[in-house]
Amino acid sequence: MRYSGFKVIKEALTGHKGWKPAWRDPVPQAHYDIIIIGGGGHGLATAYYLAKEFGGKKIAVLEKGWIGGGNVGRNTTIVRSNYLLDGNEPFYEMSLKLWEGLEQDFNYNAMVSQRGILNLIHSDAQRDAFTRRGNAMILNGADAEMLTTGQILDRYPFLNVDNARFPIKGGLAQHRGGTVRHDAVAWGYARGADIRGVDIIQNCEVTGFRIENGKAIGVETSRGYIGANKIGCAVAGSSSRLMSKVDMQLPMESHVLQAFVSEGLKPVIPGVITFGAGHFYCSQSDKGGLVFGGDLDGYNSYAQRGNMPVVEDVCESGMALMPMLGRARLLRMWGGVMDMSMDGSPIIDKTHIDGLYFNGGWCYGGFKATPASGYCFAHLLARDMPHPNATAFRFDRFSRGLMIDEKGMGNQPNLH
Amino acid sequence: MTQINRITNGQTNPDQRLEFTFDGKTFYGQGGDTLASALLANGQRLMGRSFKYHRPRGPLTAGSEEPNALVELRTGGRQEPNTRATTAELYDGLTARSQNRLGSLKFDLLSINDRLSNFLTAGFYYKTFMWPAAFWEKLYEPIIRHAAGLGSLSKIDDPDLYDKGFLHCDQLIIGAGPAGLSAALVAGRSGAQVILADEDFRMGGRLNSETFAIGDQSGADWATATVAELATMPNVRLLPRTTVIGAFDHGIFSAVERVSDHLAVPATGKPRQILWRIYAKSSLLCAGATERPIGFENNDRPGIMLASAMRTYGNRFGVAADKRVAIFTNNDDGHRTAADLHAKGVKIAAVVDTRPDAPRSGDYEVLAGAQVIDTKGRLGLTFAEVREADGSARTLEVGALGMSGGWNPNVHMTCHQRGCPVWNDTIAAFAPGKNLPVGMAVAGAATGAFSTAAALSTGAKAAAAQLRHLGFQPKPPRQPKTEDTPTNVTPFWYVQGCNRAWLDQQNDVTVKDVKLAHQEGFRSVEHLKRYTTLGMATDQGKTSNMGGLAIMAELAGKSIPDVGTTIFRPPYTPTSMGVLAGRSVGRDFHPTRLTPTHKWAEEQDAVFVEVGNWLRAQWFPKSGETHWRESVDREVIATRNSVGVCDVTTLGKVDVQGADAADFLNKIYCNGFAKLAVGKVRYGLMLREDGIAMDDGTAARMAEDHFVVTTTTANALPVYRHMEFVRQCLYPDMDVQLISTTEAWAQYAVAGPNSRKLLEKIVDQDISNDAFPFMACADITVCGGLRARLFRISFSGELAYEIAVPTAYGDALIRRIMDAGAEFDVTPYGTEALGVMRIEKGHAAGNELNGTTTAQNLGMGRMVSKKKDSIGSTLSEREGLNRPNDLRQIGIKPVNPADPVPAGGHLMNATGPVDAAHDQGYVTSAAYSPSLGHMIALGFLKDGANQIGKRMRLVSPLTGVETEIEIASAHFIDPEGNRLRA
Amino acid sequence: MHDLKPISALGGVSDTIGTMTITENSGVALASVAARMGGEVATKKALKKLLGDVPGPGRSQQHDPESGFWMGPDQWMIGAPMDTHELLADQLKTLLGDAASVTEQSGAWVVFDVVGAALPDMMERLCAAPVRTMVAGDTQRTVIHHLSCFVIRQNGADHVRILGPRASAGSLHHALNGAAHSVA
Amino acid sequence: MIINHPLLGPRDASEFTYLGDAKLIDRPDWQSDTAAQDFYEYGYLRTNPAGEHRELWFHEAGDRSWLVVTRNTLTHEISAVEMARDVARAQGRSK
Repeated sequence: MRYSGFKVIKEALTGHKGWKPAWRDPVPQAHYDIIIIGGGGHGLATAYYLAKEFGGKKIAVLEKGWIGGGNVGRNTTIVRSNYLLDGNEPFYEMSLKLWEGLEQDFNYNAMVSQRGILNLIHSDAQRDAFTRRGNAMILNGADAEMLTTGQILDRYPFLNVDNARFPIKGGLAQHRGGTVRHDAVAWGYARGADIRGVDIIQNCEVTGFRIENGKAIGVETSRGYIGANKIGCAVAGSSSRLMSKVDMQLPMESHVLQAFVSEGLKPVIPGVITFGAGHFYCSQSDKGGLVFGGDLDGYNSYAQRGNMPVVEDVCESGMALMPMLGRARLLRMWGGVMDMSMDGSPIIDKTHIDGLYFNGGWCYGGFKATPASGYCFAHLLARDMPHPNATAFRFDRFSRGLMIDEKGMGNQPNLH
Repeated sequence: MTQINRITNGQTNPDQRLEFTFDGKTFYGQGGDTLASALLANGQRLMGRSFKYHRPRGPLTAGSEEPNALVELRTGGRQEPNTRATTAELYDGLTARSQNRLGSLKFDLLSINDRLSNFLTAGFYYKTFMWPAAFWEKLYEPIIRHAAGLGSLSKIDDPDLYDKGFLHCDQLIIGAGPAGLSAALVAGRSGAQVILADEDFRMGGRLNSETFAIGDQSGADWATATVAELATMPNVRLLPRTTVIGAFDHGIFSAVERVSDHLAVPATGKPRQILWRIYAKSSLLCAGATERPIGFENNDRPGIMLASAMRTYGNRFGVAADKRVAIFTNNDDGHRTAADLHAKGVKIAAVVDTRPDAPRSGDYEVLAGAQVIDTKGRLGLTFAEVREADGSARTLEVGALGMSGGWNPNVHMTCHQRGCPVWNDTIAAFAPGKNLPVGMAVAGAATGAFSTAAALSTGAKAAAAQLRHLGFQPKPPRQPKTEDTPTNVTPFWYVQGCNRAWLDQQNDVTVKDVKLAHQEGFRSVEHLKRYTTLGMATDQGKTSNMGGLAIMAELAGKSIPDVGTTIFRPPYTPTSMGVLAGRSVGRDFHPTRLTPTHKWAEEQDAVFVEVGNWLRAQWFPKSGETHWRESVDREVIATRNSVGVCDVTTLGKVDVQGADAADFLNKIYCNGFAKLAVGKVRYGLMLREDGIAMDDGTAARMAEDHFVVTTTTANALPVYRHMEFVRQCLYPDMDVQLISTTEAWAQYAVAGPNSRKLLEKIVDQDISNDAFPFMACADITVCGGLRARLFRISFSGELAYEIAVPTAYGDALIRRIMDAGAEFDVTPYGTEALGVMRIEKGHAAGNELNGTTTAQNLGMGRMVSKKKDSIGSTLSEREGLNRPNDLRQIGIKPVNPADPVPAGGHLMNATGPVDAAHDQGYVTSAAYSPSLGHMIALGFLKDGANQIGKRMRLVSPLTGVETEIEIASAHFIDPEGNRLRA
Repeated sequence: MHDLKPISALGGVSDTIGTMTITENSGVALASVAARMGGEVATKKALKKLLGDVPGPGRSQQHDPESGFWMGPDQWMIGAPMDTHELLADQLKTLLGDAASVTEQSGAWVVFDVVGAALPDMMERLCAAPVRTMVAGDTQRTVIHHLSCFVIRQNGADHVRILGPRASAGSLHHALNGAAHSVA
Repeated sequence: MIINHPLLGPRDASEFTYLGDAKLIDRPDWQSDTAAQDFYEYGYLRTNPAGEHRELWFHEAGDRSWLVVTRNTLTHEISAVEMARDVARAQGRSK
């Protein structure tokens, strides 16, 4: 069923009788060509592109709970491609381009809103670093603009300038960045994949892999054994847990990242804004809530909740930047479990087991990467070779000394 | 306007007449009123508009769970959107405005949405607004955004102060209703440290809203007396107006005390609110319960409210919701409201009870087995349509209707660590489950025991049990006689066949929306919430979630517990961001660190710059200098030609002592230190274990067993932490002692050809080149005996020293240096000149040590000793860090001396395309060199060591620069180092 | 003898706010003592002689002229009157020899004496140290307004001494005064 | 969170700085034939358990001790806290 304004009107006039389930609820088949483990954004996107772009047949997505219940529904909805390093920037720019055409592509309004993202600068060293980054973005075909404090205040007149501990000295803007309605991304991909024949199987937890002479041939699940020619794992937050079932140790730790939303407010913050002298980034949703976040709690955790010190730290930064926020109220806080990799960059690669493929280690980058991650993982699964924009995301980069370390923090995951 | 609906005085104070305005109109209320009770007293039922359809709304509740009666309170910088009129304590001069309307509250142009509601069903926006793509940001979204949102921020800085505080207790009691008060009595008398917190400004909870007695006094009087007794106990801390917002790990709670929100303006120097962090050995949740509405057509009109709220307005505030009211209930509790209001002379049109066997509860009509099926009234309820048991229709003319669908225990805090509530059939609601937060127990209505007697006894028992566990000997008192009626409820969620029956009144989620979501396959609770926005409003679903669950259960043919519940997250009620930030705002966001010369530098009109938390002099403008470059160029030239002085105190200093001090430094530095002679300084490069450069600095050997290590300003803390890690975790038996002395010593660089001459006038010892050569260090004295340290090291490349004295003497020393140096025209220089000179000399700094560069990249590959084990040495040998064409640090100068060479620019070959694929390197630091008369820069270039002299392009498309440059040695000045050895 | 004049971080400022008096105490000389490996016993013996007793974890020993508190495992901070003990570090080194490492710390810290009836109310607006239940000599290093400080319960019933990083003396003083105003 | 410091008793976790897996104590021998592989695994691979985790915390705003904390990553429950120096010695580390 195709969605459109006309369809909405027609249904409204005929009692909404015609709406069908957005995706089927199929029984698992005995065998699939490709199984994707994880019904989150990346897993669903992978299945969608496999079916749509790579002629994939007999594809299943196995989700232990309900699709979109993980980080795709627990983030601050920001999309951008303002990365510095060669290993990353082309990939994230590819992702941003996919976002730009996504809704028409999968016929679902995910509210991709290119309201622009702004990284504030508070010191000369920061300006040098952001200049290098902005140039790297442009050289990679992305957009970037260096704004003066005056230009910034024209758009954000409420920023603290006269009483600031760390005065704003400019900012690096990417106007094509913005936000996306996160849940709708999962639902849109799910619906698009379902229409193309992908079986989306919820409440189906993978409990083990079946390996025969070095080749993965299927998975044990809470709904029985399911065979497959190829198995792709995309279970951000649970990667180590899943891969431990084949005795793999991963170069990552799981950390909780909290996110926050305020009560609904009339439009006040036009774009996405990121504080450069503290941990705070913020945008305003179409519903009116200020969606904001900050730093990791900092300790390994699989509990989807955090503690107060980080909440207070984030609000301190928010108030330091926008003193008007004192009168706004924090409505809800929640935590997502991040695969924090050892260099802050992801992995899209084959494993040492034939037929078993891995996608994870997204740190904070997961949501904005969803389309490209799905596309490149689909490429790897379908063609057995990495997509040109994802050649650096390999397991062996650590043993070979080819880290992709945007922040320059080294092998300490909670600093990325 | 008179208070036409003020029937008695309840617990408000008629002698305290408070004037306030709502939408510019003046009203009067009484002390003890909330904004909502005062407006209702004045016959003002209409207080807000709903989020989506802009339906007219009045208060649904009398508490913090209120979805409808949200206002903008106060004005200017104190304007506070989405404030619940039902909890806003009335004060004289209060001003409030209705919100989320286009036009007036009565005539909201956006109420057109209500007419279009059939098109605006759950999730409709996911299915349209997609063509043409560009229209989303330009057309659709702006319209949606401006219709959406509730109240508005002023965009003015919040002028108020917020405090944070820390409390410790044996027992934290959350909620001061009957259960909490009776618990507090037991705990208080046991001598334990007790904190009793309640969100209301008047403790007592439901007792203030009910009429029944406790012993021989009214419930409210018993509460007052109990609070009075507790107030006399030194070990009991009463926190009214305090909401416990969350239960966190290991017995830590956060609570917000609204110290001044009941005042027009906080007293001078006093906070508006306090965020308490409470460390509780045990906690007792006595949060009570919340009544449920019932779903029926148009159940959202002003005047329709929870029966318990109607009772609160009547009993506590002495306000009738209207002169004629009806009750719609599925349980006995609904009848209480009728009885209480009837006793106060309010006309009870009828009690509509869904149960065929409904009891008679008073001298008014009870319609057993009947249902309210629809209502009328554009801006407020006028008629309720009733279907009687026999099917006949009946119209009640009423201005208010109380709904009683049973009660939900307030289990929220039990879920904050992801505990799950369990279904309880007798009360037809979820009650606290097993895995509560550590140290928490629950008592009273929050457990589902709804009678007052149960509250008193469970409160006392639970408190006693916890206290015994903590080693106290509590004595549970004899409980006074009081109301003990059993809960009698027959689940009834919504009237069959209704469509526009509101579940979530703020977000306008109706029964129809839930059915549609189910039809479209959004069948998990999480999907339902996210697709319909049910329970996502500012009331966090306190009155709406259950209804949604019940309907889903019916549609799925499952029981409610099988469908599941939604986990509640902190905060319990929305919390102002101001109080979460506390005092760390504005200039106090982070502490400021001042150098020993700060006072003196201010006298020199220095311009300061933030370096981490430090404030450092950036340059020292002289009169007549109009541009910072003039000052900086002068400082550089003066230093290179004669002598300059710069405060370098901010560099981290670590005192390393012990028999194994040298071996220890051998571990943390990649180059060797074991053989460093006493009285000598050596440059050291520190690697991370992953082989990447971490920090650099110098280590001075003051004695066999004593080194003074310096770090960069930025890395002082992480490097110290790293050194302690190596000491305690890797080499626990090394005899090494560490302590930071960064702030203990004032340290100044004295640089330039005349630096020795200058210092000779101050230092008491011989510092001639022979006695004190390059890289020498010593404990010395200055000015006739003050202990000091002298290091002959040079960042500028000139003959230079760093001299250190105890911080208290820093001010005196800088003044003495300036006096002694007058004959050499000694010039103070700031961080800018420092930066220029280090670039001229090719010294790496923060911009080069950016966390991705190796010793190789920095041209120091040979420093990494292969003869010993040091942190990072093994992993630094990985192939990827040792490729022949790796980046190398180089110098850059413009071919045309007038051209700029901006930092952050990228290096491209002289010809060929300009894109990422052809990127050859980048510029890390750049400056104008007054010594050379043109800009110079440091950068990293592929195979840089072999590119010296090469012509390339420096491009910075971001800033619109493309310059022809030449690759040079990074050592622009005195590459042989003759000057610093002079 | 040199003629350089030392100055304290805030010039010995003293404010009275409500019942609270907050005074910068510029008269304290400080030096840290860390026992060398194998020198633990000798160090403690010497400190016992110097202070009367060796403070354990979370404790300080208030004694004249020298006093001291525990900083970390086998590490103590010793304080004494500046006018008589400006060379405290040297004096301690002489006393301890190779048994311990001694480091001058006088310049690293700003010292505030906080005295007054509202002391517990004020302190609970500043840090997590349980000042209400701390007894004389109890010492806690904790965080005040992002600054790592030592909070020492003095003998006087309503007196704590706070040591904070000297470079941030102004920020710390501002925080102390702010809290005093809140409870005044 | 609250960390029960072996010497100082219960202290707010916000006084501490987190490093990670306590395996970081077991720094490999640089002269072993497998040093390259050993250091790679030491530096980069983590079991990252969903359950009990032994991890390193530094009492930055306290006594500057490194601690080994045994904490459940699902519930955050802390079952043991030890001085890292003692742990290191017990695991045979010396000079």
